[in-house]
Amino acid sequence: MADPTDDYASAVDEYLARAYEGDRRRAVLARGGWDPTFAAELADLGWYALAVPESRNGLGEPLSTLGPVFAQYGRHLVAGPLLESTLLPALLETDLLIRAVGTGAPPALVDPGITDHWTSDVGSVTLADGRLRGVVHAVRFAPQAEVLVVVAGSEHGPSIHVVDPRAPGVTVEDLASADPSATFGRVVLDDVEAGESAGDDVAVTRLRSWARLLLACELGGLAQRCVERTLVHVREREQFGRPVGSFQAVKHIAATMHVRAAGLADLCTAALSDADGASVDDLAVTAATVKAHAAHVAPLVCEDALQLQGGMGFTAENELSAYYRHALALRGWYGDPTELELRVGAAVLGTRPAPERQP
Amino acid sequence: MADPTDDYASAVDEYLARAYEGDRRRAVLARGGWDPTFAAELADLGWYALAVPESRNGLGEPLSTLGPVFAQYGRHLVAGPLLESTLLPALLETDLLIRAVGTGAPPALVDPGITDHWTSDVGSVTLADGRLRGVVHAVRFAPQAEVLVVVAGSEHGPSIHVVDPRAPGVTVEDLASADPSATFGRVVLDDVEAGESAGDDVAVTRLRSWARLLLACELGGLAQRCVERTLVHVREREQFGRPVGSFQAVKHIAATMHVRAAGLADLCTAALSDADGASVDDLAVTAATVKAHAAHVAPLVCEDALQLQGGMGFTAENELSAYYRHALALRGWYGDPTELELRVGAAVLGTRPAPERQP
Amino acid sequence: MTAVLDDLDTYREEVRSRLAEMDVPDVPLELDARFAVLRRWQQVLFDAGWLGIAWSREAGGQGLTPMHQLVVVEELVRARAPQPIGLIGLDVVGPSIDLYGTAWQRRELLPRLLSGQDIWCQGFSEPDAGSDLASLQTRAVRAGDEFVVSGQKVWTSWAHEAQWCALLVRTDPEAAKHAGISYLLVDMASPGVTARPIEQMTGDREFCEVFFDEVRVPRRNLLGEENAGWSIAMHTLGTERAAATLRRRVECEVALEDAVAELRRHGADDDRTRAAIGRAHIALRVLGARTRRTVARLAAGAGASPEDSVDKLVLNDAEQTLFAQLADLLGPLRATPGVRPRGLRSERWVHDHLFSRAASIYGGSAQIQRNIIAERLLGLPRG
Amino acid sequence: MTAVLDDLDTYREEVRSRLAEMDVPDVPLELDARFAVLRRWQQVLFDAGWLGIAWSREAGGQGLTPMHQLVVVEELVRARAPQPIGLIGLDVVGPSIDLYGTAWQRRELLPRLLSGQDIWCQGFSEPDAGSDLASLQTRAVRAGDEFVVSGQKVWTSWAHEAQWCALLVRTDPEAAKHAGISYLLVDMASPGVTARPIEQMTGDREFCEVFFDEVRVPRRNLLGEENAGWSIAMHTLGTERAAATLRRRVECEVALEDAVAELRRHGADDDRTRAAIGRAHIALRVLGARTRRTVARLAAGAGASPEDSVDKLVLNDAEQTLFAQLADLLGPLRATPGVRPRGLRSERWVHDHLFSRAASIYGGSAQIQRNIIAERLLGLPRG
Repeated sequence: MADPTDDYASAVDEYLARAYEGDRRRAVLARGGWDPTFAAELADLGWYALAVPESRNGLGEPLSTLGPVFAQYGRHLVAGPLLESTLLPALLETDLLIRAVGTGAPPALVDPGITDHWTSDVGSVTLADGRLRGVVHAVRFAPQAEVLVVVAGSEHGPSIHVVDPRAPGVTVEDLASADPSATFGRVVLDDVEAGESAGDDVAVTRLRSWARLLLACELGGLAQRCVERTLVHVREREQFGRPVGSFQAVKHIAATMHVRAAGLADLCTAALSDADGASVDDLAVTAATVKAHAAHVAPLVCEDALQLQGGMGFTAENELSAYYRHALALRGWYGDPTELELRVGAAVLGTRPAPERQP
Repeated sequence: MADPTDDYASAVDEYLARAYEGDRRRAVLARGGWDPTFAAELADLGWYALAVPESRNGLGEPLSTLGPVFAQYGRHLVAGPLLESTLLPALLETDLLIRAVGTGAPPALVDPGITDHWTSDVGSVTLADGRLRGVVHAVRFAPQAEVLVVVAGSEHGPSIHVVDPRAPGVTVEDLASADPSATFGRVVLDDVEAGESAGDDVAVTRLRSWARLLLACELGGLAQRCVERTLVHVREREQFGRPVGSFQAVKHIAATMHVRAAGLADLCTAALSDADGASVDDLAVTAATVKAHAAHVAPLVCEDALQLQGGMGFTAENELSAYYRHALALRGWYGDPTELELRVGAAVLGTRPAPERQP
Repeated sequence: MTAVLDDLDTYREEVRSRLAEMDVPDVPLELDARFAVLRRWQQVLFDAGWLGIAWSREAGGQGLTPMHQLVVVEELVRARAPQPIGLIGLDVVGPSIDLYGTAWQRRELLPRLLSGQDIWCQGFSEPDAGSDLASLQTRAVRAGDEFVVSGQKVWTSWAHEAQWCALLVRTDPEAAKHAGISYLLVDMASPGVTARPIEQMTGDREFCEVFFDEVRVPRRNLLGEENAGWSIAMHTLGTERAAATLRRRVECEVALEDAVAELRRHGADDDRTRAAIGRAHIALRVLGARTRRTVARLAAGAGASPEDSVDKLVLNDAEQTLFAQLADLLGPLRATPGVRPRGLRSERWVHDHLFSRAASIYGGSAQIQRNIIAERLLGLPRG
Repeated sequence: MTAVLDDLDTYREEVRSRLAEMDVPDVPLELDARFAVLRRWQQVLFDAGWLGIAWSREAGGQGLTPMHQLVVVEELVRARAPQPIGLIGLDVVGPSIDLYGTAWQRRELLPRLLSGQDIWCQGFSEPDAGSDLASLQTRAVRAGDEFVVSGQKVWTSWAHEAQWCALLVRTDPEAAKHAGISYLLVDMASPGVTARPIEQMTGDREFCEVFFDEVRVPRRNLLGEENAGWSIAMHTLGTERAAATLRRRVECEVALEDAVAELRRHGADDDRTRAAIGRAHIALRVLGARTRRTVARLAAGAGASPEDSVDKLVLNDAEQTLFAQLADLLGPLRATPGVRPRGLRSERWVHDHLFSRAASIYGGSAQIQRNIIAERLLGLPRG
C-alpha cells in the first residue's frame, strides 16, 4: 500500500479515533457542530491544506486525495465546515481565503446552487455593476464565517466572489439547525462591493462537482461506520437466547447494508480515480451520479442500522441518531436523488453538459 | 354472509375452479387469450349482464358488485375482454352494444385515455362535423371486436360513440401481444360516421374510473392467488432437509406478500363500498388511488412469488409466469403508479377534479 | 349494527360540538410544563365524561363501547387536541385491574387512575428484554407480606412523573420463562425507585429508564395470581394495540391535512409536490381501508389476534411513507428549521419523520410481526 | 501492472479492429437455427484465436491471462456479437478438466471442446436440489468398469444439442452430503439419456430437463477422485461466476446505450425519461465501479470468495434496476410489441426485463448470497 492517498486517510482515521471520537465529539456536537479550538487544531494539522497548491504553502495533492479523507470525516462524524475549509482554498487561489483558512477561521459558501428543485426557497444573488444583491436562506456555518465565497449570477453567467462578512451591506442571521454537526445562517447581500471575480462558470461547475463528490465520500464513510457499529451490536445483543445476528432476517438486513455501503465506497473510489483528469462536463456527470447514489443509499443504511439496533439506536445518547440526522442533512445538499437523477438522465440523453440552473 | 355480492363472487369462483382452471385455461391462453366459445359460455352464464339494468334484461346489480367478481377473474387468470364486455353495457345503454355482448360478441374500447404520459404514442380520435378521425395504437381485443366504443375529443369536450367495425373508414390492424390473456389491435378511423353521442365528459370520467377500479380488483385477486400458490410451494418444497417456508428469510418475504395483497384487497373493498354513491369527482380520485396502489403492489407480489418459487416459477409451464406478465400488462393500463400518483396529488392539493387530459 | 352506527354518529356530533367550545390547550415543549398542561387536560376530559368510556359504570366509567371510545380519540385528534396524559393507565393498566384486580385494588386505584390524579407507567421492557420480552430479569422475592423488587426497566413513558407503575417481574426463576412472571402494582414513591428520562433522536424526553433497588411492594399489590402476570399483560396489550393503531391513523390523516394546507397556502403545486402528496394519500387510504376491518373486529369484540400484526405493518408502512414523502419535500432545507420550503413547517415534519422511523420497532418490531404473520396467520412451519 | 495494462490495451485494439472486419452473425430466434449459427460462430472465434485465451498452450489455448479473455468477452458484447455457444465448456468444464483431468481426458476432450466440435452442458441442478445443490440425488453405481447413472437434472443449458455433459452424481449415499459426490463426463449419445427443453417466461428455450435412465459411463470418464466431485465443481464455479458478472456488466451497458440511442432518435427527453435513464445509469456506474475491484481480484489470481456474493447482488440490483426502468418507460404499450413507445423496441425490453427477474435466482439466489455475505464476510454467527 504505497498509495499516499491511503496514507493521508489512515493518518486522519488514526488521529480522529484517538483525539476526537467519544467525549470530544460529544462536546463538539453539543455545541452545535462548531468548535473554534477544534477547527484551529485541524488547521494546525494541515488537513485544510492538503489540496492547496504548494506555491501557497499547501501540500499540493490532487483534489481526489480528499475523497478518502472525507470518507474518514464521515466515519467519525467530524463536525465543522470541512467541505468549505478544505475545498475552497484548493479551488480558489484567493489570498484572503487562504490566509483565513490557514488559521482555522471558517469560510462559508454562499451558493444558491445547492438545489434545482427548491430554487425559490433558497434564494439567489445577482451581480450587476460590480455590486452583489440578494439573499441565500441557507448557508452552512455562515454565523461563524470570517470570509464568504459568493456564487452570483449575472447576464454574463455565474461568477464567484470573495466577500468579507463585515463589509457594508452584508447581514448574516442565525438559523436553527437540524444537522447535529453544522450551524446555518441566512446571508443577505444588500449592494455589496463584489470585487474581482474569483472564478467563472467553469469554476462554478468544478466547485459544485467537487462538493458533490466529497459529500458523497463523506456519506460513504458515514454508511460504512453504521455497518460497523451494527455488526458489533448484533453480534453482542442477545434475544431469545442467542445473538440477534444469528437470525436469518437480521443477517439479510446486515448483508444488504454491507452491499450498499461497499457499493457506494467502490463508486466513490472509481469516481475519484477518474476525477482529476476529467473534463469539466464529465466531472459534472460523474459527481451528480455519485452524489445521487450516496444520497439514496446512506440514509437507507442508517435506517437499517436503526432497525437492527432497536430502541437504543433512537436515543440521543447513541450517536447513531446523530449519524442519521447528519446523513439526512447532507442528502439534499447539492442535490437529492430525484434532482440528480434528472441531471444525470439529461446528460446521458445528450442534453449535456448538465446545466447549472442556478443562479 | 347474506351479502349477495359475495354470493356472485363465490359462484364465479366455484365455476372457474371447476370449469376453467387447468386444461381449459391452458387452451385459452395458448390461443392468445381469445376463445369465442368461452366468451359465449360466460355470456350464457349471465356474467356480462350483472350490472346491466333490469330494463335491458340485466341483473341490475350496482357496479360495485363487479369488484369481487373481477377479483375472482384475477385469481383465476380469466382471459378475454371481461372489462369491456361487463362494464360497457352496464354504463352505456346502447342497443347495439347490449345485443352484441348478450351473445358473447366482444366489444372493444377505443380510448386514448388509457394514459397521461404516453399520449403521443397511443394516438387520439377527434370528432368534427359528426365524423370521427384518428388512430388508437393499442386497443384490447380490437381484432375480434364486433362493436367499437370510441372515446373522441372535440371542441365541446370528450364524448363516446358506438361504431360498427365494418363501417366505412374503420380499419383494424392486428398487433402482437405481450399479455398472455389479451389480444391487441390498432384502430384507424378515417372519416367515420360518429352517430349519436352515447356519453359526455362525465360519462367518460365514470367509464375510466370504473375501468380503474375493476382493473385494480383484478390485480388484487391476481396478487392474492400468487400468495396462495407461493404458500403451497414453500410448505412443500424442501431444501437443506426442511421446508423452505421454515427459513426466516422466506417467511418474511411471504409475510410481506400477504400484507401487500391483504392491504390491496382491503383498499378495493373500501373503495367499492363507497363507489356507487360517490360523486363523479370523488370517484375519479378514489379510482386513481386504488389503481395506483394495485399497479404498484401486484407486480411486487408476483416478483416475490417468482423469487420464492425459484427456477420453476420462470417456466412457461408454471402459470405464475402468465400471472406476472398479465399483471405487468395491466400495470400501465389506465394509468401506471407514476401517472396516477400525480393525478391523486393534484386532486388532494385542490387542483381537482383530476382532469381528464385525453383526448 | 345500523342502530349502533346511528348512535355513534349522534355521539360523534355531540363530542365534536362540545369539543369545539372547549379551550384546547397548546402543548409546551418543555417537559415539566408539558406534563402539567396534559394532566390538567386529563381532568377536563374526565369531567366531560370522555375517559373510561368503555369501562363499566361501577369502575367509574361510562359503560359505553370501545367504538364510542374510538370516536372520542378520533375527535380529539381532529380537533388538534392532545390525548390524555394517562393513556397507559386508561388503555392498558386500567382494563387489566378492572378484569383481574381484587376489590381493594379496583376501589383504591381505578378512580384515581381515571381522573388523572394518579398517572401510571408501564414497566415491561428491559435493556436485555426487548423483542424477547418474556426473558425479563427484574426480580421480585417474597419476604413476608412483601415482594422485594430489584432490576431495571426501560422505554417507560412518563415514569419520572408517574405515581404508579404496572410492573412485570420474575417471581419464579426456575419456571419456563413465560411461566415465572408476575404483575405488580408499584407505588413510584417507594424508596429505591429511580426514574431517568432518555432523550430521543427527535428531541423528545418522555421515555425513561427506571431502576428498582430492593423496592418493597406489599403483597396486596400483586395483580392476579403469582406467576400469572404474562397472560394478564398479553390480554390487555392486544386491545391497546388496536386502539393505538386507530389513533395513529387519525393522527397521520391530520398530519397530511395540515401539510396540504401549508402547501396550498404557499401555492406549491409542481409535479414533485403532487407526486409526494399523491403517494402519501394513497398510503393513508390503504391504512384507512385496513382500519375499517380492524374497527369491525373490535366492534365484534375480538381480542388479540395475529391480524394485529398485519395492522401494525400496514400502519408502519403508511406512517413511514407519509412522513418520508413530506420530509422529501423539504429538500436541502430540511437542515434549517425556520426556513419553510414550499411553505412547510419543517421543524414539525423533521420531528415526525424521525419519529416515524421508530414505528417499525416499538410495540413489536417489524421482524417480530412478520414472524407472527408467517407462523400464525399463514401457517408456515417454525424454523 | 502498468506493463500488463498497456499490453491489454494493445490487445483490445487488435481484437476490436479484427472484429470490425468480421461478419458478425444475426442470431435467429428459432432454436435449432440459433444453435447452428452460434456453433459456426464458435468456429470463427476459435480460428481467430479467441477461445481458451487463458488456457495453457498445451491444452490448445493461447497461454494468455484471464484479463485477455475478459477483453475478448467485452469486445464481443460491444460489437453486438454473440458469445460462443460453448461457454459452459469453455468457462466451467474445460478449466476443470485441464486442472483435474487425466492425460487421456485432456487429450481426447479438450481440443474438441475448444473448437466447438463438442458442445458441453452442465448437469448440476436437480428438481429437488436447487439452492441446496449438495443434496443432489442422481445416483451412479459402480458395475465393473462402468458407472450406471440414473436420475434427473434440470436447468441444463443446450442439453438437447450437447455432445457431452459434466455431471455431478452421488456415488456414496452413506457419506455426508458433500462427501459422496463424484464428477462424471458423460457422452450425451449414451443410451438412456433424454433431454427436453423447458420454455421460459421470456419465450427462451435453452434450458432443459435431462433424464438419465441406467446410463452406462466408462470409469475413465470419472474426473478427479471418486467422491471428490464437489470440490472440483466449486473450484471452477468461482471463476466462472466472476467471468459471468463481468460479461453481464458489459451486456447491461450495451443495453442502456442501445435504449438511449432509440430514445434519442425519437427525441424523447421529458423528465420521466430523464429520471428513468438517470437511475439506470447510476445503477450501472455502481456495477462498473464494483467490477473494477473484481477485475483487480481476478488479475491477482484470486479464486472463489465471499466477495463474489457481493458482486452477484450488485449485479442483480443493477440489472433489475436497468431493465425495470426501461420497462417502465414502455408504459401501457408494454403490452403491444410493435408499437414503439418513446421509440423503444419494446419486444427487446420486455424480454430483457423478464429475464432480469431471474437474475436473483440463478447462480445462487439472492437469499443464499446474503447468507454467505453475513456468515463468511461479516462473521455473523450461524443460525
